[in-house]
Amino acid sequence: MSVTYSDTFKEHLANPRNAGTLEGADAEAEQTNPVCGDRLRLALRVRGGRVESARFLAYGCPPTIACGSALAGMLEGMTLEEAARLTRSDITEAAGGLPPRKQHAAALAYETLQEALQQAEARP
Amino acid sequence: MSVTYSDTFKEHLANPRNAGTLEGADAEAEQTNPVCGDRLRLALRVRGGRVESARFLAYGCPPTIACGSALAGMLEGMTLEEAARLTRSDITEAAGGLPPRKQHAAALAYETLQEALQQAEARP
Amino acid sequence: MRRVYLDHSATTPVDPRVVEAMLPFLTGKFGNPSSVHFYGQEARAAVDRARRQVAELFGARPNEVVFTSGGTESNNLAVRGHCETTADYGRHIVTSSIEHSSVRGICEALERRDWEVTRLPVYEDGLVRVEDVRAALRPDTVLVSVMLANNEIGTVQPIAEIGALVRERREAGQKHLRLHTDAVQAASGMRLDVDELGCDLLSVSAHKLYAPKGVGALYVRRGLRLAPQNVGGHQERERRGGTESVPLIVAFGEAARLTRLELEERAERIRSLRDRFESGVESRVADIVYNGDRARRLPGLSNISFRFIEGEGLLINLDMQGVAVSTGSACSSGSLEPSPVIRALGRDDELARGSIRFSLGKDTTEEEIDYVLEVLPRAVENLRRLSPLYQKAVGSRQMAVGSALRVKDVES
Amino acid sequence: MRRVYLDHSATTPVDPRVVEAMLPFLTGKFGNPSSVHFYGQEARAAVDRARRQVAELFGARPNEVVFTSGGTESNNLAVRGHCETTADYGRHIVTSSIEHSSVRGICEALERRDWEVTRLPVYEDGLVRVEDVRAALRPDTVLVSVMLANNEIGTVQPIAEIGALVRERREAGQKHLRLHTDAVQAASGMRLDVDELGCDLLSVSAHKLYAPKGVGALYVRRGLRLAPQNVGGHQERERRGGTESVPLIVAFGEAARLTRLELEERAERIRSLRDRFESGVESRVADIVYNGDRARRLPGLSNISFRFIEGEGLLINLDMQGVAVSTGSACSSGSLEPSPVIRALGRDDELARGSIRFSLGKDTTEEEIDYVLEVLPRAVENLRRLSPLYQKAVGSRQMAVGSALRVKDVES
Ligand SMILES: Cc1ncc(COP(=O)(O)O)c(C=O)c1O
Ligand SMILES: Cc1ncc(COP(=O)(O)O)c(C=O)c1O
Repeated sequence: MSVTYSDTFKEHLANPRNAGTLEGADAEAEQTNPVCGDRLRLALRVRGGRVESARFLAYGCPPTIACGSALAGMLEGMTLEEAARLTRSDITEAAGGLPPRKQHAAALAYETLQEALQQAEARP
Repeated sequence: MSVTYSDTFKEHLANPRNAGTLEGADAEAEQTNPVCGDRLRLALRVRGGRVESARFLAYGCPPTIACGSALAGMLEGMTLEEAARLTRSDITEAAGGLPPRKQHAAALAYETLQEALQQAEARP
Repeated sequence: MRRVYLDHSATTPVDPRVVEAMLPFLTGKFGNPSSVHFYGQEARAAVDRARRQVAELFGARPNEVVFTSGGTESNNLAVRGHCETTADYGRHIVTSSIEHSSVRGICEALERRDWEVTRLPVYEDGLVRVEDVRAALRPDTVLVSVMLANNEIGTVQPIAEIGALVRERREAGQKHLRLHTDAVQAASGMRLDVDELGCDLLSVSAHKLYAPKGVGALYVRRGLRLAPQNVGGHQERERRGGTESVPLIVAFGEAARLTRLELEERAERIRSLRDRFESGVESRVADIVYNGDRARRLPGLSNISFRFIEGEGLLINLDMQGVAVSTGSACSSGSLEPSPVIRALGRDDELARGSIRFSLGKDTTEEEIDYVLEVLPRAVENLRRLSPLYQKAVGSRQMAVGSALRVKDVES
Repeated sequence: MRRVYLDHSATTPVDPRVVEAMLPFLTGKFGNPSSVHFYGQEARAAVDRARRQVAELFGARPNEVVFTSGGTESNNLAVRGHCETTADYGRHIVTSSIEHSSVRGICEALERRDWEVTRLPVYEDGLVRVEDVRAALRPDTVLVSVMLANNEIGTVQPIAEIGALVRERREAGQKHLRLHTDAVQAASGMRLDVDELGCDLLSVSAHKLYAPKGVGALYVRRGLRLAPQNVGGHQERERRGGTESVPLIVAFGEAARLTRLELEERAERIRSLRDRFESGVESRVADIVYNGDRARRLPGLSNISFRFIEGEGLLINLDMQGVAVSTGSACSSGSLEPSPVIRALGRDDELARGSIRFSLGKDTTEEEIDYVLEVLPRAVENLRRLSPLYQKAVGSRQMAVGSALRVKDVES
C-alpha cells in the first residue's frame, strides 16, 4: 500500500499555499467525496473577472491537501475564463503528480472549483 | 535427507579393518538386503573354537561398510561362543553408531554373522 | 536530517550482533543442510542450533519448530494446514475481528471454499472476551485462531484462558479442536510459553525481533499433523519444503536468544519511554483518543486518534520532519479503508482515519521521544488549521484562523 | 584440510559483491517496503530496482516478476496457482518424469485432488521429446510443466519447441493451456529469455546464483492470473503475501545483474574445466557410465555412475578428503531410493545407486579439478576392492585381492 510522493507534492504539504478562509468571499464552495469522506473547501474573491484571492481548507489524505494548495495557488491572478479551462490534470500536475490510486483527490479539487466558479458567475 | 556420522564411523570407512577375502576359510557367508540391495560377505578362519581371521566385503551405503569393518575387526580373537552372543547393538556401537534410518546395516551384518557361525559350527 | 524511527511494529533494524552471527553463513559456511558432506553438515548443525534457540523463545521442543519465510507464511501454514487436515471433522473456525491481514485473508479464502468463520467482536478496549469464545464454539469447530497481541493497538488477548477452554472442550471429546495464536507482535514485548498459553500452534516472525525479514517460525505441538503448504523436498520433517535459508535461520536463532536474555530489560525501558511519550502528548495536544486498553497492551505501542485530521496527512508531515510512524488507514481511489481494527473498537470513520501508531524499539532514546514531542504537536496543529472539520468545531469560538496559522503564504 | 566444493547444483557461496550489496539493508536501510515513510520508500525503491534486475535476467518486464522464498515456492505457486485458477476448464497436467521434487510433489498432491498427470519419459539421453508432449496434450490439459535444465544430470530440455507447441494449441482455441518451466538450475548456466522459450511461468532461485538461500522469483506472463498461495497483505500485487525480505531481494537483484554480465565468461571457463575433469576421469577410472546427453547439458555439471560401488560410500570417502559432491540416491531403512532421474534414463538400480554429481562453479579452479582427479580414482578403487560385486566381476582374472588392497590392516 506504499506510495511515493514528489518533492513538489511534499512542499505543498509542508507549506500549503493559500490555506485558510476568506472574509467577504464571492464564492465559498465545499465538496465531499461521498466514498472516502475527503473534504475540500475553496473560497474566492473576484475583482474585475479575475481571481484576486483564493483560500482552501482540506480534510483528507495528503493528495487532497496538496491539490487544494496547488489549486488555490494557481487560481490567484487568473481570469474566471482561464479558471474555467483548468482540467483535472492541470491540478494534478501543479500538485507535483499523484500516484494512480490517489487520482480521486484531483477529481475532488476539480469539482470544488466548478462549484466555486458557478457561485462566482452567479454573482451580479 | 542429511545424516551425521561419528568419527569412529568415518575411520571405519577411511580405513576399513579386515577387508578382503580369506583363502581356506572355514565359513564364507553372504547376505543381501532384499529391499535395498546392500550386500555383505564375511569369511572366517576358525582355529580351536576361536576366530583366527575374519574378512569382509561390502557393497552398499556407508553404514554397511562400517558395520562390516567393525564386525570383522571385533570377531578376530573371539571364541565362537562369544561371537554367538554378539547383538545388533554391539555391532552398531563398534561401528561408531548409526543414524536411525541406517539401522538396517547392522541388521544385515548380524544376519551375515549368524550364517557364518552356522557354517563354522557345521564344520567337523 | 534528524531521523526517529517509531515504527518498530512494522519492522525492526537488524541487531549488529545478529548480523555478526549470520555473516559466516553467507560466504564460508554456505552449505545446503540437505547435503551429506562437510558443508552440508556444518549448515545442518547451524540450523539445529537455531531451532533450539527459537524453541526456547516460546518454551517448546526443537522438533516442534517449523521454519518458514515469515509470519504470513506461518499463519497460512497454521490455519490452512490444520483446516485441510481436519476438514472431514468440521468446517468451522472461530477468530477475532482484529486479526492481521494474513489470518484474515486465509479465513476469507476458506469461506470461499465452504468453511464457516465466526469473527468475535472486540470491545472498546480492543479485547476479545473468553465468554464470547465459549459461545461461539460449535461441535464442528476445528480451529480457534486469535492473535496474542494486536499489531495496531498492541492489546494482549486472554489466550491462556482461551487455551484452557479449548483444552477443556478437547478433553470433553471434541478431539480435532485446536488453538492457534499469532504471536508475531507479542514476541518482542512479552515472555511466551506455549504451555502456559495452552496453544497448539503459534506464529512468530524474525523481523519484529531485530533479525532480517524473510524468516519466521511456526510452533506445532507434538503430535499435531498439518497439511504442508509448500511441498517438495524433505525439509522441516516434510512439513515445509524448500532449501532452508541458513543465514536467516541462524540470524533468527541469535535474535531469539538475545530476546530471551534481554526481554524484561528492554520491555521496562520501552514502557517507561512510552509513558513519557503519552503524557507528553496529553499535555501538548487536545482532542486525542487512545485506542485499545492501556493496561493490557504491549509495552512499546501507543495508538492515538487525533480528531479532525487524517492519519496519512499527519504521517507524511511527521515523515518530512524525520519521524517515522504508521497509520492503519488507507485511502485509495473510490474506497476508504479506515483501519478495520480501530473501527472494531466502535470508533467512527473520522477517528479511525485519524489514528496513528507509534511503536518504540529497544534502541529508542529519551532524546528521540523528546524530539517527537516537539514536532508532533506542531504537525497536528498545522493540519487542524487546514481542516474544515476543525474550523467547524471551533467556529463558534470566533477563532481568527488566518492570523494564527503558522504555515507560509497565508493572508487573512 | 584442503577443501574442494563441487556441489554448486546444491547451493553456491554468496558472492562477496552480493554480500556488499545486501548489507546496508540489514541495519541502516531496514524499512518495510509497505511503510509510507522514508524508511519504507527507501526499501521499496531497493525492491523495485532488484525487480528490474531480476526481470532482465530472463528478459521480462518488472511487473511480471513475483518474489518468493525460493525455487520450491516458485514452483508451488506456478503449478498450484495456475491449476487452482483453471480447474473449471480442465484437470490434466503434462510434466516430465525427471522434475525436481517440488514439481513432482505438487503434481502428486494434485493427483490426490482428482487431477490427472501425464509424466513424459526421458530416453537414455535424459531428454523429453516434443512429439511426446504433442501426443500427451488433451483438450482438458491446462498446464505443461517441464524443467529447463535438470538438477542431477544437467540435460537441457527443448523448452522453446514445447513453448511453440503450447502456443499453437492455445491459438487453436485451448485458451487456458500454459507452459511452466523450472529454470532454477538453468539460470546459472545458460541465457534465459521468456519470449524465446515461449513459457508463461518460469521459476528461479537465488541461491544457485551466488546469492543467499531463501529468495526466488516466479515469472508470470502479463495477463496470467494465479491463485495466490501465501495470502494476506498486499505485497507483490496481491500475488504473494508476506513482508518482502528486502536484504535477500536486493542480494538476488545484484546476483542477477552479475550473472547477466558474466554468464558467457563463467560458462566458458566452467565448461573447459568440466571437460578437463571428464577426460581426467576417463583416463584414470574404468567402468564408468556418463548419465545424460553430454552435448545438451549445463556446462558445469557432470554426472557419472561408477560401476560396482554405491554413491553414498564414494561421497563420504571423497568428503573425508575434502571433496564435496552429491548423489541422487538415498538408502534408508527398509527402502532403497536410487535416483529416480538416473532410473528414468533406463539404468539399472546398481548404476543408479553408483551415480555421483560433480557440479562446478564460477570460482572452481584448475588446481581444484586436479586435486579431485588425484583423490577420486583412489577412492573408487578402494571401494571397489571392498565390493563383492567387483570381486565377482574380476574373479575370473584371479586377482590377488589382498595384496593389491591399499587399505590398512589387510592380510592376505
Ligand atoms: C500480528 C502480525 N501477524 C503477522 C504478520 C506477518 O509477518 P511477516 O511480515 O513476517 O509476513 C505481522 C507483521 O507484518 C503481524 O504484525
Ligand atoms: C531444478 C530445481 N528446482 C527447484 C529447486 C528448489 O529451489 P529452492 O532450493 O530455492 O527451494 C531446486 C534446488 O533445490 C532445483 O534444482
